Amino acid sequence: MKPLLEVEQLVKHYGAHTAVDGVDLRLMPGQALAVVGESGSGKTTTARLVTGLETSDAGRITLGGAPPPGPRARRAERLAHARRVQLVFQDPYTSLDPRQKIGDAVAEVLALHGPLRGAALEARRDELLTRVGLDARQAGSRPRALSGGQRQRAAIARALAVEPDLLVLDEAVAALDVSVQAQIVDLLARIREQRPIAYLFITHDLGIVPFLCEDVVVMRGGRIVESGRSRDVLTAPRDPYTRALVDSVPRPGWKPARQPARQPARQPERKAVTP
Amino acid sequence: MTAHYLLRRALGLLATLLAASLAIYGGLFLAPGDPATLLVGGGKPPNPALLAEIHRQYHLDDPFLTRYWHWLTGMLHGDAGTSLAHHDSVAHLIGSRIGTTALLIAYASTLILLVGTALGTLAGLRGGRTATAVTAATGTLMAVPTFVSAVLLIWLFAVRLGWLPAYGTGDGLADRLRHLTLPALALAASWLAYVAQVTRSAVHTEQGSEHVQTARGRGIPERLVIRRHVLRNASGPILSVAGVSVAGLIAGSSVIEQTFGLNGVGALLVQSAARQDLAVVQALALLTVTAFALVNTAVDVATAALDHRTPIGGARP
Amino acid sequence: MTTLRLAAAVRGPGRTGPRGRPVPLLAGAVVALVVLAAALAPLIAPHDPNAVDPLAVSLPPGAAHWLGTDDTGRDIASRLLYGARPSLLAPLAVTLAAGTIGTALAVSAAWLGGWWDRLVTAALDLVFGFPGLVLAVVGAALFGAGLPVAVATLTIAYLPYVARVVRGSALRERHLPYVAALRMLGLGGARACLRHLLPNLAPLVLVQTATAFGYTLLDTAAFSFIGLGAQPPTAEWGLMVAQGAPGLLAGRPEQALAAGGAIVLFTVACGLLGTALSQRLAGDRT
Amino acid sequence: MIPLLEFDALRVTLPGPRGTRRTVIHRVDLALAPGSAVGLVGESGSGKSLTARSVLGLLPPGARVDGDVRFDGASVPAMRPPELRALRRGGAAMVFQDPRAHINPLRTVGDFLTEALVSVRGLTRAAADARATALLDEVHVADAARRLRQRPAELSGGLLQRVMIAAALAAEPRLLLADEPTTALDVTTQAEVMAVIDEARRRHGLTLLFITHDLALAAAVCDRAAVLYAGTLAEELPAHRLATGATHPYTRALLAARPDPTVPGAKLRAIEGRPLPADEAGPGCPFAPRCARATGTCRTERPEPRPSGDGRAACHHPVPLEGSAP
Repeated sequence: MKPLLEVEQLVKHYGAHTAVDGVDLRLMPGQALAVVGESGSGKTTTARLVTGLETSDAGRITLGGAPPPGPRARRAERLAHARRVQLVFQDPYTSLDPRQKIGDAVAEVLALHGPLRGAALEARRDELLTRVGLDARQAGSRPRALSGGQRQRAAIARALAVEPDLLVLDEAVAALDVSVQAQIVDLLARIREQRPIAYLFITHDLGIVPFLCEDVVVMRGGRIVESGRSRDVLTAPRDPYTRALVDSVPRPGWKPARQPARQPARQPERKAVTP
Repeated sequence: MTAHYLLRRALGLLATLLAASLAIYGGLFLAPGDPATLLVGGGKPPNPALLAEIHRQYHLDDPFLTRYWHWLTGMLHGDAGTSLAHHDSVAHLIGSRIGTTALLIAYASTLILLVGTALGTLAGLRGGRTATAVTAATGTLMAVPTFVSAVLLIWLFAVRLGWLPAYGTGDGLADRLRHLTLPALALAASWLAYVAQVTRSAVHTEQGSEHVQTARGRGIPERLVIRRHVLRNASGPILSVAGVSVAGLIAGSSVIEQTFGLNGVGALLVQSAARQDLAVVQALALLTVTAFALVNTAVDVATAALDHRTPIGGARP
Repeated sequence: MTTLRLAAAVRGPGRTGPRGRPVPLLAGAVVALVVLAAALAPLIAPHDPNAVDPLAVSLPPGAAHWLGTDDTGRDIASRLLYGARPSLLAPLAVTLAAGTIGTALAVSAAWLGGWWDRLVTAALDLVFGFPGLVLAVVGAALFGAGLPVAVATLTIAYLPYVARVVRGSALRERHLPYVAALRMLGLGGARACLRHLLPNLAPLVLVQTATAFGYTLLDTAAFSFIGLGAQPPTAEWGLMVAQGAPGLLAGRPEQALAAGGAIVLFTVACGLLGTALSQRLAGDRT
Repeated sequence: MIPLLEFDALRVTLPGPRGTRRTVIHRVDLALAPGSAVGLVGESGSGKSLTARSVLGLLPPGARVDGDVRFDGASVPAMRPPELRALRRGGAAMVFQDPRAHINPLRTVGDFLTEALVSVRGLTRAAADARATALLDEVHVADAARRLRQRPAELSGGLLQRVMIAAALAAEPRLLLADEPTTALDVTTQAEVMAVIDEARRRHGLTLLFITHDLALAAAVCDRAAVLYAGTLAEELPAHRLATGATHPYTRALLAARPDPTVPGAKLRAIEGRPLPADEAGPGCPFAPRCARATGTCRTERPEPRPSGDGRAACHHPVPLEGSAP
């Protein structure tokens, strides 16, 4: 089987800072891979590069046989790329157009990508909303009227409307309450049971990874320091940084400890903005 | 505050002034007809000999950039040409009037900075009814245009009460200040209200900020909280708005001088515009824009010095 | 931050009135009344505003002339009613033009970025370096005095007031995840910009132009007052204050006070209405 | 033993629109023995932060407090300004989620640390500087002398939070209130900051009220854990019994939503619905709409806290513990 996503030696600089520094990734169709890292690890930049929201400085991305289209791509190319990958953002409050009813948001995408119109389109829209656990009657609600979890469900429904091969989840549950986080993780797991879809799950939260992804890569300072099966990485980390990360996840019997021997992260210390 | 920052600000200022001077000079050629006709001023029927003389005097037949350069270097040497309406050198016209305008603006600035910030600070610290009263009063004051304040002040203090003179400049500093009191009040009124409002809101914001609450929560004496945390942190916005208002006075002085019959450069600008006396208008426009830009730059630099977080240097959104 | 400060710097912040419904309601009533009076001036004005009556010069207020007559015997009340027309229409024209052009410049600059953004920003900065009134005075010197020149120059002067704030906001909005999400979903740039981004900016544009209206009203009146705006014998409020000023010393302050009062009343009402509007729209967003 | 801090049927209402009042805390009963550490756990809208703020009298304007909060036997709501100032100066200190907002950005870290020492305790500048350096050493900030000259913007979130902790320790308080002190930090930094808090608490014998949304974190650093839901104390029990001894269905649900990721085969179980904000809670048990065990009583009658398992639970139908009678 051919991989869905292949990333080779990806590099991205922001000025003097190197956000992504030679990342290799491989994702098979239907696979769920977590990218774990702390702030400054380059995980979000990697997601933005894969989705084509930013362009890399070096390296190669192949998604469903094609590279992400550039900013001046033609309509057909854009639509084809949209059906290959979709993105769910961290903040459900800003990832939906605040003036657009959530039903219209889904319908707009359906109309753009498919032949459905009229009643058939509405039926499909309601089906998508129900699938993510929303009430079809909520189609007429604006994001403001929904809770954080409901908004995130709407964002997922909108992404699913194009039936993408890959869903990139950029800290998609980080802003939610613990009990709602579980709902969304649960929903994502069930969606994957129903139809083949691959996940690239970007998160800082190692503790939630094994409940959604069978595989994980750990990033630090723009590089991948460890990769493997989620359970193995959690129970027997090989890299010292991964071990520090695992040891920092609170769980029964855990005690916080200072780790003076730990190497400082490559992420530069905050600089004062002096004129 | 680094030398690099200051240099960047200075270069920015220079670029602005250069572009502004180009716009002011170039405007002459946007107007319909022969610029020489405009330079004659007053809309008199043009005399061919005079036109030719003007073409020669103003190098109107040279390429545009040459003409502009000639004009600009002249300006920098204090040679702003001749006013055809006044039959006098522009430099002399301005030189004899600028003292009055400078005194008026200084007077009004003092009023704004002292009364405006004091009023705003009081309202911001007291809150409650004081704040409501100050907000309502300043809100109304801001809607009163300068010339209406002038008319009201003249009517009340000069006509009804007879306390202060309504017209003229006076002799000697004390008398001049007495004559300038009503004009300065009229000029300062709406800006004073504006500065008071911004000050109130800046102080109020700091009062409610979490670091001020923390300082109070730690039991720091109230006067220290107010001085070191509230006023110190509110000073940035207050300073910048005060600077902007001082810059705004430069423009407002035209209206005030016209109303109170003051013989300053503001009135000269308006009268020259009415007579289409272009040489004077160009020189004064450049002077005003320079003063405006200088004040704005000075304020930005001072704000940056006060608050190391804001790299205002050309920080465009 | 900088944009907001500078926007406010052009003339001032929104005015905050006491809380509660009655204030915006009252302000709305005043605005509606003035607009209605301007529209119906020919029907309700008791006299021809320009009819000179040498036999009724400088009359005090009375039954025939509610606010008295000016020094050429024209009815002040009628002039006040007719004067509302240019006094309101000129700033309205400035506001609409500056609002439309400013928004178009700002949104295109923020959306397209690159050299166009740099050019627009530099041009706006340059215009911002000229105090509005000085720009208008230069305009009058070049093209002659009159309301059309005043409207044109003030439009240019107010472009940065609208455009800088809108551009800043458009830039922020453009970087919100929903815009990226729409692009990812395959929406074209024009559609994402015009159908999604622009409507989200509309409240801000509305508030900004509504606030600008108050300031442009004051500026056009000031411009007419110094003799470079509306020309005699037009009835216009700023000009009326100037024509009534000598009356102050002669014990006939009615004309100056009435015209000045009309300006202040209308501006305060507009300001209060604008504040109420912006509070309402701000509440809508969250 | 007299508790150092005691919430006695605490109820807090805030002014709502048009003269109405919103209840943001319905009922919290909790006692902290001197030297103990209690974790107050809840999701958004549970009122956990406001509960902590009520200890220092830092509630929003217009707040009305019923019931009582007692510090060392003295009622905080009844305190007059001088007593309240004394309490904030030396009795209790607070560490916040966002240290950046709570430290004046224009002044140096040294100013922040020494200000209270000089103006409240009357130390000389030099003595205050020495004390500040010692405090930074104590919270394991390296290169203290340089840090004192820096401004908040130059420090990372983790360092700044340690500065905040140092400032809290400077007041030599008896009670430390920590309101989500590590939520904004990376996990490795979180572990270090929690270790610093834990160490300081043991060394100074402080009583700790630790506010968090993370049950496992609370269990790790506290003696007892209290779970809040919609402004009501749902359950309170010894922290080490949290994983196995919880009887309130909400506590159980929270635990199931965040299972131990290192246990092979652990399954994540979600409950439907969203956390109810306190002011939307009806007359019954606020958790009833999301609870599988709810009955008619739960929807109409608010449960009182009563002994359950090893602690207390406010529940009509607590989950029976394995090995005990139903």
